[in-house]
Amino acid sequence: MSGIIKSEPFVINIGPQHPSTHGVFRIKATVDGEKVIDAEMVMGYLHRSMEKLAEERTYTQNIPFTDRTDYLSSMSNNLGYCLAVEKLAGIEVPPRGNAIRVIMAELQRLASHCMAVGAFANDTGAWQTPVMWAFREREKILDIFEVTSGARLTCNYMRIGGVAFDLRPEFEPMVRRVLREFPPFIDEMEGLLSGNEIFIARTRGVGVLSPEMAINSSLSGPMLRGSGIAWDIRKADPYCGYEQYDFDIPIGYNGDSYDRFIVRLEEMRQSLKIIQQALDGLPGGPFRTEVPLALRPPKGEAYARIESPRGELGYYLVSDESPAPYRFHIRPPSFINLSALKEMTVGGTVADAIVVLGSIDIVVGEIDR
Amino acid sequence: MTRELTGSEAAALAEALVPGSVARTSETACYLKPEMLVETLRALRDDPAANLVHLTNLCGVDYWDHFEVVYHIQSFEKNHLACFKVEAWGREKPEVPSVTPVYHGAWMQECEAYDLFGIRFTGHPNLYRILLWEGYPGWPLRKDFLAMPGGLQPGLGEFAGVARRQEPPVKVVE
Amino acid sequence: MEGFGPSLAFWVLSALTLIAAGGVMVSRNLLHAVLFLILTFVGVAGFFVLLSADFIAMAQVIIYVGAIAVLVLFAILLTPRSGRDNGETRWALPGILLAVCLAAIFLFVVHDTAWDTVGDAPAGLDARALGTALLTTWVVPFEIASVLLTAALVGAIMLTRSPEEEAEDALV
Amino acid sequence: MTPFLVSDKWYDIRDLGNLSRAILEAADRILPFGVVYVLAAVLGFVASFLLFVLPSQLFVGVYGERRIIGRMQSRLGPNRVGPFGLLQPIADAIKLIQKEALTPTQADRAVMYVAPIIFVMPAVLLWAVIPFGENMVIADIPVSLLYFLAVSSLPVIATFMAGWSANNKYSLFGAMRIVSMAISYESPLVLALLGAVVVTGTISLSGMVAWADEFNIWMAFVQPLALVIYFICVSAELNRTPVDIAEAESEIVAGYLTEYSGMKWGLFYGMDIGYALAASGFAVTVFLGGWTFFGLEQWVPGWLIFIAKTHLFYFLFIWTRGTLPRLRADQLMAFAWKFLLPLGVFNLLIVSTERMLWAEQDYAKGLIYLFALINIVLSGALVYAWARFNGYRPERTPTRPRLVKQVGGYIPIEERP
Repeated sequence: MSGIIKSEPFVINIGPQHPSTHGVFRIKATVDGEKVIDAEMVMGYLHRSMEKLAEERTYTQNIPFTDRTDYLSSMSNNLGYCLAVEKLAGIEVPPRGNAIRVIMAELQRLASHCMAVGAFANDTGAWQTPVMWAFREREKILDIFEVTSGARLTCNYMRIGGVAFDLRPEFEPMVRRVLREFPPFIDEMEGLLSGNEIFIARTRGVGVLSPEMAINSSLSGPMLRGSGIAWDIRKADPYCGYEQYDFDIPIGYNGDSYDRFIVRLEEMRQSLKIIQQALDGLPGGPFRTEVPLALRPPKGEAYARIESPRGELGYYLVSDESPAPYRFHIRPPSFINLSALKEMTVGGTVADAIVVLGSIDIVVGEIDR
Repeated sequence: MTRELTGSEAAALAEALVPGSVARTSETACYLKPEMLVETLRALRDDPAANLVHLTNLCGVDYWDHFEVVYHIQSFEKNHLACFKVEAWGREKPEVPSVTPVYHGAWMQECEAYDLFGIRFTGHPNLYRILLWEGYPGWPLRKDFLAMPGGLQPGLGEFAGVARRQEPPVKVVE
Repeated sequence: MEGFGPSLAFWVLSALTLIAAGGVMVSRNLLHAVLFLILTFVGVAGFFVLLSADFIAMAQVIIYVGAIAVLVLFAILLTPRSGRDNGETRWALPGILLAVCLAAIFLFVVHDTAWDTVGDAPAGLDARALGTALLTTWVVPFEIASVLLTAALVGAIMLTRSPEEEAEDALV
Repeated sequence: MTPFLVSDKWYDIRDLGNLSRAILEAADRILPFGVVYVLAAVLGFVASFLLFVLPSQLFVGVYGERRIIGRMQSRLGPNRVGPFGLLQPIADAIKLIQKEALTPTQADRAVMYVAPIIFVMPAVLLWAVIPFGENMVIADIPVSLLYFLAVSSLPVIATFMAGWSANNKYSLFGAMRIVSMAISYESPLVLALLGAVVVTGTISLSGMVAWADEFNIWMAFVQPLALVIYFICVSAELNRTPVDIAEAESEIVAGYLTEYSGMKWGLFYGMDIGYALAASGFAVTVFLGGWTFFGLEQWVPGWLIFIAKTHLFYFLFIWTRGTLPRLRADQLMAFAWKFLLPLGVFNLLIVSTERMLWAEQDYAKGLIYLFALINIVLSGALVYAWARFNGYRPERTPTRPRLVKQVGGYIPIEERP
């Protein structure tokens, strides 16, 4: 038909205000009929210049900023920043602090993947049901965060040298409840979506990313693992004592949206495994090394990274012996995961572009910072 | 555990593949010559021993008299991470060759560095201000952007027991 | 056609159909013309109902409104030239000539026909009788009607072709 | 032939048709000729609006659907306004009426204003031919099945007008999708219904109910495939969720509704539910025996049975909406042309053959049960065989990802289990 019927390409703005951009993000798509022939990203609607602001505040004062970058996984962001400062200043964290950090980071991964999986199913057109189910489970984790840190979303819980507060007595039963109730939920989601013919038809073969392209585009996290590359910073460059825990890295087959989805589901199972081990072997002792309020790390630079739910979250800090970082740079996973968006969307339809965007799992606060 | 290559180790790798590409080394980083940057990185990416395939992080740093562009590149198979740096002198129009032909993932990070530091990446396919709008006055992450007279930093001066930053080594053109 | 209700319905439908038909001619916007055309079709279907020809009326709506008009709308959406207005073309003069000829024929027919009032609808209109009628007595008109749909489809595609493509085809 | 009235008593409450008939006949004696038809039409319109459109749209659609979907999504649904939130639809309506109905500057104002009106009319008109009890049909015309098809093709025009006139690209996408969908799904829909027509030998909906009553079997058993095709096609035409590509909210925001607000939007929203209910009523009449229930209608008013069946069928729409993701536009078109249409043709072929055999046996009552059995088996076999023929194979790839212990580079896909 395409040879006979001629249509004019026109530009359609997916975003900034669009139900599927999960924030203020815009794809300027040139479409020919329903087919996307060019896609250009427009971002920066949420730019707050955090990197500049951080240069004016002390190292401890900067921790709340990191909450606000990736607001769906504030614990991980806190952790990455604190690790960078500890690496810069050479601070050791006590074992209890490390174990608490691991539990928190993995709980955060569960919460974030709940959101990612639910919102992705919503983008494929499942009318709100998966996202509501995912929210129901996420609530339980947010309750744990509230009990522990006093906040649900922007926790501000990690500190340089450990964590802010010790665990409360309610904490362990709540986590045990999550450990008990999560596996049935994951199985349920898997049964609801992974085997659903329509879901497979919508996601399989959509937004295929070859392993070469995935590596060359600097992708990380589930995007990279979906393409069949075994890479996880928790295994490759263990921090906070991840080397003591036994877990597997799930990797996909051919790097389409479906693979990224099942990788996220499996990562939730592995996270539960890690939480179980960390909770069983939770050491006693202090939870924080005392550090001066106006910390002055020695001159130098440090790049520390963690495996955040969206991929490699790196913090590059340069110190000039003043109490504020000389340079504070975030390597945001969702920003860099977008660099292959054009390659993935061009050639598909508009509906496919939405599915691809959902499978990247962007958080606009992190893209724009 | 990822092995973080020291500056001299990274320099040895680079020097073995492209002789004369290293300008100097520091403890953590290897400074490459800008004119040989793309060639060196391509060689490092394709060489099985170096195998630096994944450009993890790219960012700019303002050191008052010069800019540095920092590249953190890692290998999946060897599990090591190397830090390369390139210096760009001059505040008016700092220029660094773009590594987009080697690492496709660099294009957005280079756009960001251009947007916030004003470092021009020559050879970039589409260098535009990715976060701010076209025509935004100035480059926000430069140290002299909205600086107070006398090098006073807003905010920090009011923090108890904190000394002011040192005077900039280069006189800032207001 | 007796009694107050049917008379009223006839005049209302006449006005509607004529105004809509006029709208097809005078509206400059191609899409408005099609929408007026749909209204005309619906009005004509109303006439069939008044004549107790329920089946024809329903067929009129299904085929003309449900299929042909939708096809034309589809073609308009796909055509790059849908923005053009429905203004003067070089076909205006032949069109007027054709219309005058057609009007003359119609007037002739109207004048010569003995206008009997139509009786009630055939009592037992069931599917079997209809099918038998369509596939034995009226098989030729029935097939011609299906050709009409094909013609509409082809016409819809032709509408979307650009002049360059037409020139390419002419060379072949 | 069934008797004209269930009983001669106009106050027999089993059948509302008696009452209205008595009123109209009394009026016919007083009023001049013809006026009673106008009166009947007005009464029918008002009655069907009050009886079906208003309560269905407000309570079954807005309240019931939201409560049931809320249940499916493990939340409560509306429960604040009035007892159990029952007054929520009224609160919504008041809110929508108060809202400003915006019209974009560059929009085609006239078409944009007319579109919701054109959308509402057929939703009410559809109820004219559906029998919701013995003799309880507003217009018992002999071609009521065709009437239903004709009237239900009108909302496509209205939604197209809405999408095109708004001068919004998302709306234009919605308009384009709905027009292509109407072209694609009309043919399998008509083919499926043709099967029912061939078996019953009538194109009157009352005749179909009478047939089901006479042979004590539902058309759904005689032609399960036709019911499935009808359900899929009508979901597509009505933009229900698994196939709601014309107003896909996650892709093209709300399609043709993007620029509508206030009560103009409310009309579209409410009438969407009205159409779904009308389609359910039609399906019940054609496929599920209408107001009969194997003799139960002797004891219970027929319209009660009909309403119960309609709402149970409507539950299917709610269910699919609450559970399934959406198909892509091209997949949907391919499904219609490559799958549903050939299946409809096969189904028609089988049904016609059976009808011929049946006619030779002088329409023996027992034979239809045999045909029903054969058709149920054949339908499954046909769907399976045609899917195989089209190259469809169920997914064999494991839905679990591979698990590795060690990091490293790319791990090639070995033999899949």
